[in-house]
Amino acid sequence: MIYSLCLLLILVGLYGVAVSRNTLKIVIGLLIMEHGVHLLLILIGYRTAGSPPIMDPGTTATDFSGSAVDPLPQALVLTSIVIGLGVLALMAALCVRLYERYGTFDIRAMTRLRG
Amino acid sequence: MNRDPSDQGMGEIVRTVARWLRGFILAYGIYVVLHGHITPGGGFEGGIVIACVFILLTLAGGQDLGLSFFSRRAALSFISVGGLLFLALAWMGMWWAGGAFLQNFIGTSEEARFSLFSAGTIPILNIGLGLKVASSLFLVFTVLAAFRIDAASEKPEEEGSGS
Amino acid sequence: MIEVIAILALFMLVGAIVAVETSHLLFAVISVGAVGFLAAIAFLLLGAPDVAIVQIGVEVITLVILIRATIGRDATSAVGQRKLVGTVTAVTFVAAIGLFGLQGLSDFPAFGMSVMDRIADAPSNTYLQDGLADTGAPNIVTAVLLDFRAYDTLGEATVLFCAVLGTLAILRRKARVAPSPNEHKEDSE
Amino acid sequence: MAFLLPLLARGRPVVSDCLANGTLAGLTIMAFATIGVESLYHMGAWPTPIGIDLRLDPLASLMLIAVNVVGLAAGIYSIDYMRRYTDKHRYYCLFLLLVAGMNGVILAGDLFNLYVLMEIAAVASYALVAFGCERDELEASFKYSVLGTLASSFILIGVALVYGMAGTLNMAHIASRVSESGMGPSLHIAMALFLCGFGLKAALVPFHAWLPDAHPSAPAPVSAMLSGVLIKAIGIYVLARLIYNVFGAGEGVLEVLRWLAVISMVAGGLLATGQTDMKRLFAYSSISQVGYIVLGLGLGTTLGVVGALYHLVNHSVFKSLLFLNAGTVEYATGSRNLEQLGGLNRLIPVTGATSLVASMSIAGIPPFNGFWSKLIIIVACVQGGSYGFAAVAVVMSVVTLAYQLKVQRHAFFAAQPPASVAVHEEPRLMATAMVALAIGCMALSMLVLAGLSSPFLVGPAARTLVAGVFAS
Repeated sequence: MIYSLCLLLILVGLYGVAVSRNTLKIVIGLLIMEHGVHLLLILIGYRTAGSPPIMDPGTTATDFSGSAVDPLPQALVLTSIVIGLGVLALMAALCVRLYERYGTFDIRAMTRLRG
Repeated sequence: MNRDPSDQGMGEIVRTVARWLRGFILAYGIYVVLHGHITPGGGFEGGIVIACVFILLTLAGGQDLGLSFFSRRAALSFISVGGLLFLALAWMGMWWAGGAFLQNFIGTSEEARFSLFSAGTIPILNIGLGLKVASSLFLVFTVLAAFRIDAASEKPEEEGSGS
Repeated sequence: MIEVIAILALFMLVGAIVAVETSHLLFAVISVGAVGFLAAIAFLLLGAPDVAIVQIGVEVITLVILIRATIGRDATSAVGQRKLVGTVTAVTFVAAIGLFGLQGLSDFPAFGMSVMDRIADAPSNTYLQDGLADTGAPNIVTAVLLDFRAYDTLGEATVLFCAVLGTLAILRRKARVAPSPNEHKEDSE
Repeated sequence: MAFLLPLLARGRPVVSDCLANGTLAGLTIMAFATIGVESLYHMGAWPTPIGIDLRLDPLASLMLIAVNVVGLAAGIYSIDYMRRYTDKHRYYCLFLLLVAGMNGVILAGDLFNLYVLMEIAAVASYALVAFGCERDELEASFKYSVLGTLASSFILIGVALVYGMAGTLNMAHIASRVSESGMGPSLHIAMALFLCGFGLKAALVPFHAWLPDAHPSAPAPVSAMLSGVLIKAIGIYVLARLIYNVFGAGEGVLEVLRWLAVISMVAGGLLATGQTDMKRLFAYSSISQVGYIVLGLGLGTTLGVVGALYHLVNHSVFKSLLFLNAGTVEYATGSRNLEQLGGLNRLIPVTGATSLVASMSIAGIPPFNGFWSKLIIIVACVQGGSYGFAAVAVVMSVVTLAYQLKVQRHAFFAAQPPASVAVHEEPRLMATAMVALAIGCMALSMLVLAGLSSPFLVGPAARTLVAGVFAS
């Protein structure tokens, strides 16, 4: 089933977050998870032999609503992609700043906080 | 300002090509924003394309070239302008047109369908969104890219208090 | 159709595994870029051109930001021998979640059976049916984004604004006003 | 229309203290104006399943008041406190976005909208934790943002599954869909994902790792916001809404909640006793107190929910007060290590007095509000027949008393060690904010006079939850 491939993608991202010892690779793991979720949403919105939800001047509303794929998940994914980009920018800034402080991306070097 | 060599941008060829391309990509970005309600595209898409133009210029020609077209201060004010345009329309729907917050209050006429000026507030919202997305992304990029270069110098930060 | 998507998803999976497993940061960044572009192709095939455009654009910017952040720093490699125990624990943990998730998906509707086909009063039906008449926008995704659910978009623009402000705040040169003698613990004698 | 005002908090041209605090004060007045109003607002004038709804009911007004009062106090406090940092206008911008995000989450009537607004609050808080740009702060913020993003991803997967099953995102519609068709495996997975995601945001024990780092690292007014209201507004509140009003409280979910609560209570409390850093101690104590709130919610009875909500409001007041106290101590002496402090009662009397009030409240000493809310929760436990949980709650209350006494003794009462020399008076505005919160504490204790089983405001809010799923 196609959804399980999405699930696997998400799990690979989760695994990456869990085992990585490098701040940038943790960010990459989160990115992979995000891709998985977006793909899942778009797959949920698909209908067999569907067309993009953009009307041509010729078609009638009834024909169109019988054949187009679901527009709502697409809107959600658009929103979510841009949110993801914002979070990514923030985390990249954190990584860069941490690098400046510690001289490395390795989280094993960053152990000021414990407990 | 003392720059490290990698910030001089790339070779002459890349720089020239980038200069040729910038007009086309910019025009494409603006087209995508303006036709967002008719064809695939919209504020997000076009905004990202426009941001890419300036990022391309920055990568190809170095910080100075990129920032000479679009300074950080300008980017910050564009972010605000875009956001405020969105909010202003939202409030207008409520107070001026007497409807609800975010109501699409400009009429949508039957005959104007599929033309540029149809769909009420949607194109205007798209423009606001495009401005905001483009300038935010460019700003984030330049700040991130410039951080390493300026970290050593003690020059005070270009203050963008116009937020 | 489902086969094509499955193949794309498999490629994405391979890219993701490479990205997670490689010890070279630049490879990792490039592989995650590949995953993103494959996702964009999948979106295009699945009837979502809007999302595909955004995905490509965002992917370009992501790559530029990440490469800009990696190159020229560190030796771009994330070495260091991993502890076997840690890896095994993580794999077991993730696999357990996966099995649990697969079980849960058992009553999920089959691929291609969209919400509109199953539920008559789903809002998506209304969007498709009346979207053009109500908003005047033939691109229903835009209509949903900027009219039916414009509040979401407002919120999303705010998140972006927030992230920009946060980035500016984190990367500002001096965080504190000239420290007074008792500012830091180590200064307080 | 009052409930639209949270959007104003996007106030961009925030360059002065006045503007920011004016906005916060306006928001607070708006929040009080919502008492007793119950309405549904359709964004863009689209009818319910098509557009996005804002939902205002007694529970939402209760939360709005808590968020905005604490926000106002923290805002006033920041005027003096944030002098030490650069870029104050950006701080205020982010602070207002944080408050706006939380208000939005409280009013959201749509699942995806809730996710978006939660991200506003979360992104603002990641940035605020790192605001000082020191090593600790950056590291804490990175940890927090990784776990926070993970939580958001879980929640988004949950939203996707719910959408796939129910075909709608409106909470009331999902509720009616779910009650028609029952909970299938997919919805159980979605529920588990929500539990993980919002549990991470609320710092319940298996998911608490970020909190003791993030909360102490932030500037004091931000810690007060994070610990006082953020974990509740985007964690517990949403969880309560989803469990009670959307999915219908099943016995299984409640059982899980109760166990999570007890683990949080015990682990948080025991870890708190071992701390010497004042803010870190308070952070662990937050985990423990969140345990109480969730225990009350997990009981599923009206009395339990009343106790939980009452404790939630109490906790947001006294915990933010404690964090502001810790901030003042740090401001005055430059240290928050309990072993280096002492005798502060004579030097900063207002802080000493207000922190005494807060400590006694949190420890559950009779006349104060913490006592009443804990009492209600414990009585509800006994009524529900779970004597074990009641016993644990009583024991943990004693542990709370122990570590709060430790703070009082070391910081405020003991003879002053020679180490801390340069002690400043607390500035007047900081003192004002703290006194206001202390008065809030006292006022909340008075609420019980209105009837133990359904105190003012809290009663209607609890009924909103116990009434079951939304009628659409």
